[in-house]
Amino acid sequence: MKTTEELLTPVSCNWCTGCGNFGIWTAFKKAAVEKDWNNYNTALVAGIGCHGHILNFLNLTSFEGLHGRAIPVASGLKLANHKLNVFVFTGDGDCLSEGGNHFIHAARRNQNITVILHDNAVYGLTTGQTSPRSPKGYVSKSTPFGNIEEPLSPLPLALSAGATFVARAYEGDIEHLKEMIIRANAHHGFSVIQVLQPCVTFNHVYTHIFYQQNIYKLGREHNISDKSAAFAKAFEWGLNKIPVGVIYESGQPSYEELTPLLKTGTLVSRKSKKRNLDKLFDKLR
Amino acid sequence: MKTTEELLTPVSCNWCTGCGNFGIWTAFKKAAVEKDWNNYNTALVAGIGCHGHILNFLNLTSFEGLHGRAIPVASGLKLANHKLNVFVFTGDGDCLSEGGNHFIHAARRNQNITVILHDNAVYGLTTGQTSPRSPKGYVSKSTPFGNIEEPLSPLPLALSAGATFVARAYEGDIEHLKEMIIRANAHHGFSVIQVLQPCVTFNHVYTHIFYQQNIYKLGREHNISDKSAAFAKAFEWGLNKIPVGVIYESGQPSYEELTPLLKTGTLVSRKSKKRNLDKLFDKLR
Amino acid sequence: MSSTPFTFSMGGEAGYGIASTGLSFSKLAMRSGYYCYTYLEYPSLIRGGHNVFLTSFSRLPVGGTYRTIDFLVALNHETVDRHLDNIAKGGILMHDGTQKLSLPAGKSVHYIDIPFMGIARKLGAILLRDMVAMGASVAMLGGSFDVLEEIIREEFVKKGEDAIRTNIDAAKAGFVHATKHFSPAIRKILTPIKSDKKMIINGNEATAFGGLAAGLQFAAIYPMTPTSNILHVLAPLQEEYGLVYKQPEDEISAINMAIGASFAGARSMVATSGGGFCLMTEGLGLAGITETPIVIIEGMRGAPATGLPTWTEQGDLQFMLHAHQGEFPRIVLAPGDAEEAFHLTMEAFNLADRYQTPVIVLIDKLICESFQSFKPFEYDKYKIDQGKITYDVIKNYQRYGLSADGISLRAPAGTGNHVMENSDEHDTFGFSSEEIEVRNAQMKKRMTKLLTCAKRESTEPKLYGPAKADLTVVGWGSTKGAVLEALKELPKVNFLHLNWISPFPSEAVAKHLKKAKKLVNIELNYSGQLGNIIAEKTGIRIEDNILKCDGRPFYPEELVSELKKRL
Amino acid sequence: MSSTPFTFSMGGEAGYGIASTGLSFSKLAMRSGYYCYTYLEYPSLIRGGHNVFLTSFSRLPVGGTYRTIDFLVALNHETVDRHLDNIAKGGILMHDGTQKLSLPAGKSVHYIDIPFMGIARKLGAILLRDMVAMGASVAMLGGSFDVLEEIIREEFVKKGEDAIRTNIDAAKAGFVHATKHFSPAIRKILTPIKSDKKMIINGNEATAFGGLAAGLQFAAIYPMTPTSNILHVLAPLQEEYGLVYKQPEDEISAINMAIGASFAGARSMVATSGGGFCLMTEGLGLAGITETPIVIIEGMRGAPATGLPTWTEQGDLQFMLHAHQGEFPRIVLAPGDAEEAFHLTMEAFNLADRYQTPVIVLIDKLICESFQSFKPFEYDKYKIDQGKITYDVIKNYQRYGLSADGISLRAPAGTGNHVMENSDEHDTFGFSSEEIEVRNAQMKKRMTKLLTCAKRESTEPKLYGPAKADLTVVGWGSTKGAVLEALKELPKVNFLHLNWISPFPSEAVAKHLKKAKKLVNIELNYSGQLGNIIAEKTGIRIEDNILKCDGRPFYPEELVSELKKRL
Ligand SMILES: Cc1ncc(C[n+]2csc(CCOP(=O)(O)OP(=O)(O)O)c2C)c(N)n1
Ligand SMILES: Cc1ncc(C[n+]2csc(CCOP(=O)(O)OP(=O)(O)O)c2C)c(N)n1
Ligand code: SF4
Ligand code: SF4
Ligand SMILES: [Mg+2]
Ligand SMILES: [Mg+2]
Repeated sequence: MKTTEELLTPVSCNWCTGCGNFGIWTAFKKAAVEKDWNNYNTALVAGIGCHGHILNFLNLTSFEGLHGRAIPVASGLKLANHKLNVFVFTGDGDCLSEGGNHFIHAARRNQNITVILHDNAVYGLTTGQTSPRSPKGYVSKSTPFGNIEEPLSPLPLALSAGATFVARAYEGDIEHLKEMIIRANAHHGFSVIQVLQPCVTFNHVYTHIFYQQNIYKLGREHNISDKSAAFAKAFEWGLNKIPVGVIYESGQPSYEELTPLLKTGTLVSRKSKKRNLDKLFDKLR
Repeated sequence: MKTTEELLTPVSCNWCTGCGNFGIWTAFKKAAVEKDWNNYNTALVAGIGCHGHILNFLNLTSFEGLHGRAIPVASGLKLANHKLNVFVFTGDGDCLSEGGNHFIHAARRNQNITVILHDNAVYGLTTGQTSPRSPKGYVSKSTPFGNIEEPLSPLPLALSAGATFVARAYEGDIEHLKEMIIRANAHHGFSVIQVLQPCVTFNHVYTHIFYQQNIYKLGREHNISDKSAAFAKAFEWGLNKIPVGVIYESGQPSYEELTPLLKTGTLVSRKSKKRNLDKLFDKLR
Repeated sequence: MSSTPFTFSMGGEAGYGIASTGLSFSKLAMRSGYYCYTYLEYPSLIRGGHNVFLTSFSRLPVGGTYRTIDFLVALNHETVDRHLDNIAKGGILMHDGTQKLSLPAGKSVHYIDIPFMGIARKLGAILLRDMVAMGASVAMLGGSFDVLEEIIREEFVKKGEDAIRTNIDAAKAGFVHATKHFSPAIRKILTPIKSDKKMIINGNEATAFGGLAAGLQFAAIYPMTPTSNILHVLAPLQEEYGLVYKQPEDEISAINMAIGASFAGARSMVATSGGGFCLMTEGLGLAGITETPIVIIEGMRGAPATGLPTWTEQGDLQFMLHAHQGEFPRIVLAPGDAEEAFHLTMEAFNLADRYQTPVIVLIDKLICESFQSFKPFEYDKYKIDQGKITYDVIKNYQRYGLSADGISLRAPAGTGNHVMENSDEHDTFGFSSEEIEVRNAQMKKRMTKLLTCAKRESTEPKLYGPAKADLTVVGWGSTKGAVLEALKELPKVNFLHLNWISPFPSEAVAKHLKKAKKLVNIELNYSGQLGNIIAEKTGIRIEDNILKCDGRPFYPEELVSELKKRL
Repeated sequence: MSSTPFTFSMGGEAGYGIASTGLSFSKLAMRSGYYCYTYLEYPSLIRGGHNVFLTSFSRLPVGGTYRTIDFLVALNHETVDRHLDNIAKGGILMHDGTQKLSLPAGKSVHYIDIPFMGIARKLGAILLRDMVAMGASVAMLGGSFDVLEEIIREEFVKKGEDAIRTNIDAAKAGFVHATKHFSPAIRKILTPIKSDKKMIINGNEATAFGGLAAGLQFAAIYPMTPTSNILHVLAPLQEEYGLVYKQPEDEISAINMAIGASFAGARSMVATSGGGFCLMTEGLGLAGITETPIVIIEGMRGAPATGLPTWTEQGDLQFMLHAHQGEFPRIVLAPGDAEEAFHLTMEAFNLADRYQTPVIVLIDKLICESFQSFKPFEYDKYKIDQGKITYDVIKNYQRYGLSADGISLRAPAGTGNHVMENSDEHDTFGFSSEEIEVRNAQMKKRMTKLLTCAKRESTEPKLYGPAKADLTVVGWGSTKGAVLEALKELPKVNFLHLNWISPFPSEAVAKHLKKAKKLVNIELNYSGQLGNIIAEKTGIRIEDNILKCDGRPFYPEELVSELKKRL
């Protein structure tokens, strides 16, 4: 698209005022304009949650799937047409709870898709229950006496499973997030960006101020091809030490690159056609 | 149980001759006799696969569940009666493919159950398809041109998710495996043992000989409470460098220990009884 | 209509607490001596959409929500756009003139202009707007400010004295303003009257309480509209009532956890909606073949897929009967309102234990989230019955021993017995087996339990209204309320309401249908699923249907007019 | 029975390749000019259980497996224990005397003692045992060793010349031994005859090939008996035929991947069995509401849960019709044999595209894994029809535009159109909407597609046998073969076979049933599910049922005797 206006739809944005999803939306639109993502070259998939509403606000081809199942839809879409830029918008509940299995397996397969994880550390759309990202002790309707589980760290999980690009960004820093989205998309293989996204309505721990005070940008000293350094940074979390930026990137070939059939073009570029079975029938004698 | 004979059932063992499941069975029986695991204090849960048949050969209370779903059954069982030693017998397909989500979440919750992962790097019972543990290049009915996916490493995954005890053992070393089973069970929290289990019928890469030649025991120099060392060892795999032994153990309280209600006894020890709702109804005025 | 309740409604944008204002208003009506029914409409958004509540109240019990509004409070434009047409002739529309809502002239509606916004702003917070409106409304209805004050006090007790004060002030300001400026228009419709003790409850609470009464010990619930509130009720009560609530990673885990807990002997349940139930279908059959008692609460909403997440529908009925491959005994109950939800949930736990099989309690958004007032539920007679269970060591114990009624002796894990439960077909001990005789015996044993259940339990539908009628309405589940409201106007119509779906009371239904002069089937779905089941089970096809699946409930008025056409 | 095929069978412990021996034997029979049907029985174990194959062959097509065995080869004790009773009077039992199987005296069975083990051991490998037995059997049946040699050569070509040689030697040794010692007992029953060109195929292959012919581009299949073989067929053909087969992490992923691929415009399918289908139920409705074409192959097996993994059943029929919450159009086809599976799978892809909705092809273990010989399938007339699809940029494109037939213009992702597919209820553009009018329009649009389908496609059941009969058998799916075999003996019985289940051909079925003198419904399940559906759809309840759900198929003999009772 040429302008952010072209990316708008007739549907008006209905997130809560101050919601961190606005930053993600803005950064994505900017990236889309910068890279000219359009209805020929791009498709979006989202899960169910506040995050998923984003598809209604973007004039780009999209599929709103089931809660937790955005990634496999994106996997199939990418295999069928690997020329498309495929983005997944997913939530921490969607991606890490309901859809945890798909997340690790897409990472393992190293499919060339970009997962934008709207991490608000809460189940927003179902009115604020504790999510796998909520901190220990977190009080919500589902954990009125405080959460007794350790939060799940999505990036070490992705690294363990085989992701080849992992990054973290804060939605409030739109330029940085935009850069991350562009870099993740440029990467050949599975990329995930954990976007720190305040939910102003339900999460009063991970607020805008919390992130503004506690994030820091990874600098040159961080070697993004060193996996154990990556693990260390990916696990890092707490007061004044939430690193943002690219945490790991490596250059293995993607699943699509390794699939022999796709070397000569996309699957859908060979239109579906009736096949002759003579050879196969001959073997059945 | 007092003797391994007491542990037998009328059903005769039907694994292929030479199958690595025999070693797991034997080691488990030995551990059960040594620790007197019996029908008062122990319950087993298994998934579906060759591994799951083990329940038919053990005279211990057990539940054979669905493919991929042994862990949540064990989770519920443990929460209801946390005095029971709860063991899960699962396969690499069962645990890491179909059941991957439960595996990471049970690890995260740090529930005090022991997962015995029969890792034969293949789907045995469905006649030999590639599993998430099969090596890259692996040729099978499902990957006739060679597997293009990287195998999943279960132990780093468990560590990333929050497991507090991870170990690896080769089924051929029965004494060692028995020790691992006993230690895992003694641990207060989520424990997983990746058991290297040759499938003599379908996996001709990870054979008995392969493991005998390539495993080594972790010695004193490995600090089991050092998480980054643990990651390094958990990822280690290849010629002459497959470490076996306890890779990581840490002492966080288990989920059951953190659940306030369970401090005073098991859930089932308070028999189900009719409750009075007066107080609740009063609030509805 | 003479016996028609008075319907009060308030609408505004989401995020302003319309739902809790609705509950407060209902409590006020109730404490003033009235029965009420409060229905909520909101979109699947946290903010920005349109929210509305409708409370119909009367001296007599009210079972459904009316479409015709007697008194509407519009907090925004959308309320006017969407609901003006529903205001009764001579009804009241309260609004804030400074918002300049476009109020069509020529409508026979009394406009009451209250400066909500101005008053709220003066008191320090726009959010107080609803409270101002509430105070003004109570005044216009001749209600008691003391009762309102008491309710506000209770509602804000956790937020501290300051919050209580500001809210009372806001309500008071509205009350005073209305009394001062509109006293001639006041209708003495909420004046406190003497009446029986009542309570107000929605289906989610009723279900959760039913579980509590029945000795529920373990609940695994992944949030999903419209049943999330069940977990919100149970979670804080865990310690006091001695149960464990666990939020699982997904619904597959939920049902498998519940099965595991039940295997250990705990009374266990899950709750979800259609999408989550899809993920439970495999576990459902696991409970069936392993004969593990579990209770499943399924709250229907607009479908398929994500569908209409916050709207009601009765589209999952046939799915409940056939979910999972092959066949096993399942019990399906379909309460008609919160009170039935309470009783049938209690019963569900006994049934699950008695027949060692999964029991589904099928409700919908309308039941789950609508508040209805009832006399306090009577559950003295309820007794926990765990069925054939032992905690002793039994010689040669056989988990799946054969018996005439199909029910085997259950021993939980940890009792010293070698208990084996198995998802593979199995012999009487639980060991896997594929032999013809074993298979046939176990299959028959399991299916016999359903026959036993049909024999022992009273599954008959209930006939409301006159025994002889010109028209018999047939329905199930949540349509009960609206139909009963409609019947108040139609003395020659009766209503056959089913709340047991499996085992299906074929004979009783057939008997009633054959007696009927004229039949009409009423359902909130596209194809008339109960009608399909009746045809399957009795051979009787009810040709005439009143169906709807736009997410909205049936309204008594629309049913009256539909049914009148048939008389 | 005069026209009864000859039934040859061989049994032994699992892991000895009984299945592939069965296929070789069938090929031999076929190349000698006979039609055959080969049925396999094995437990859900890799080794240690009992395996058996039964091949019934005849000059005429054979559609099912007979229980009565004319010639049994027993490679172990269990074969004798389990199958001796099924040997025909005067039949042959070939065994190895050195194994000392307990062969009851007094049975009118000819015992042929061949030292399989000794001969195999002499040739260097016990595993050659089956080959020795095969050679001996061919000799005893008067078959041609040349044909056998040719088949062995082909089968072992990948294993190299050595393997070919040893196996041929083993077969030869058995052949020679039998000819030498038992020539008087030889029956000239496999003597090569001239006949039409034939092929032998099982349902899994037929389904996979149907997909290939129909231009299948993407298949995501998680292994599960009895359909795993579909993936085994497709995976090696990927490159040559230009499709992608992906083994997903689970069945949830499988169906969602297929939906994603279809969204991009690829013809996509999944295959599974009941348990995996449970996990797909949520995705099924996703395809329904998003109107994404996909083909689902569901191979039934003994249920519920893990059940009887390697045995057959028809227990999932009603589940297929009602899986997923709410309602959407679904097409359900139930082929009666491999040939129908081929054609209906091809058709399924066109239907999925034409009606933009999921199509289920329902088969079972019997169809999936039994080998049947047919004339080469005729598919010249098949044309790919992608329905209303565009690859152009359409101004103001609306994915869910309204139309009289309910079908909208589909544009795949990447075509330059803003295509939005949505699991939430949506407007014509695909944007989420909860408005009454939008909901009603979309719901109606989707459901109209099923009516359109019913109108445009020929869904009628097929009547086999005489138009007028004393007894009409009603059935669906895989019972076809056994019933048709039985009908050969029963000239006054006809058979109404359904292979379209949704949209259900209610009128056509009702017409046939009303004409019938006497009806009996035949199914491999506990409660007679087709009977239930017929009652639901037509109001006609077939009171008489022949049901079975012990994992075994119907045998023509048992049907003949059951049906005769009714004449
Ligand atoms: C199978 C299923 N289970 C549950 C739900 C209900 N549900 C909708 S959104 C949601 C969680 C949302 O959390 P998250 O993914 O973090 O998204 P957020 O709203 O925070 O952006 C849930 C549980 C559903 N739609 N489908
Ligand atoms: C839902 C479901 N999908 C698929 C299957 C078929 N199935 C049975 S066992 C198995 C895989 C077994 O692999 P693994 O877990 O590694 O066990 P192994 O046999 O190797 O011990 C599969 C796919 C099933 N039973 N249920
Ligand atoms: S609930 Fe939270 S995540 Fe959802 S829109 Fe509101 S602020 Fe955003
Ligand atoms: S197939 Fe492999 S895992 Fe299964 S029993 Fe045989 S050797 Fe063991
Ligand atoms: Mg979230
Ligand atoms: Mg395995």
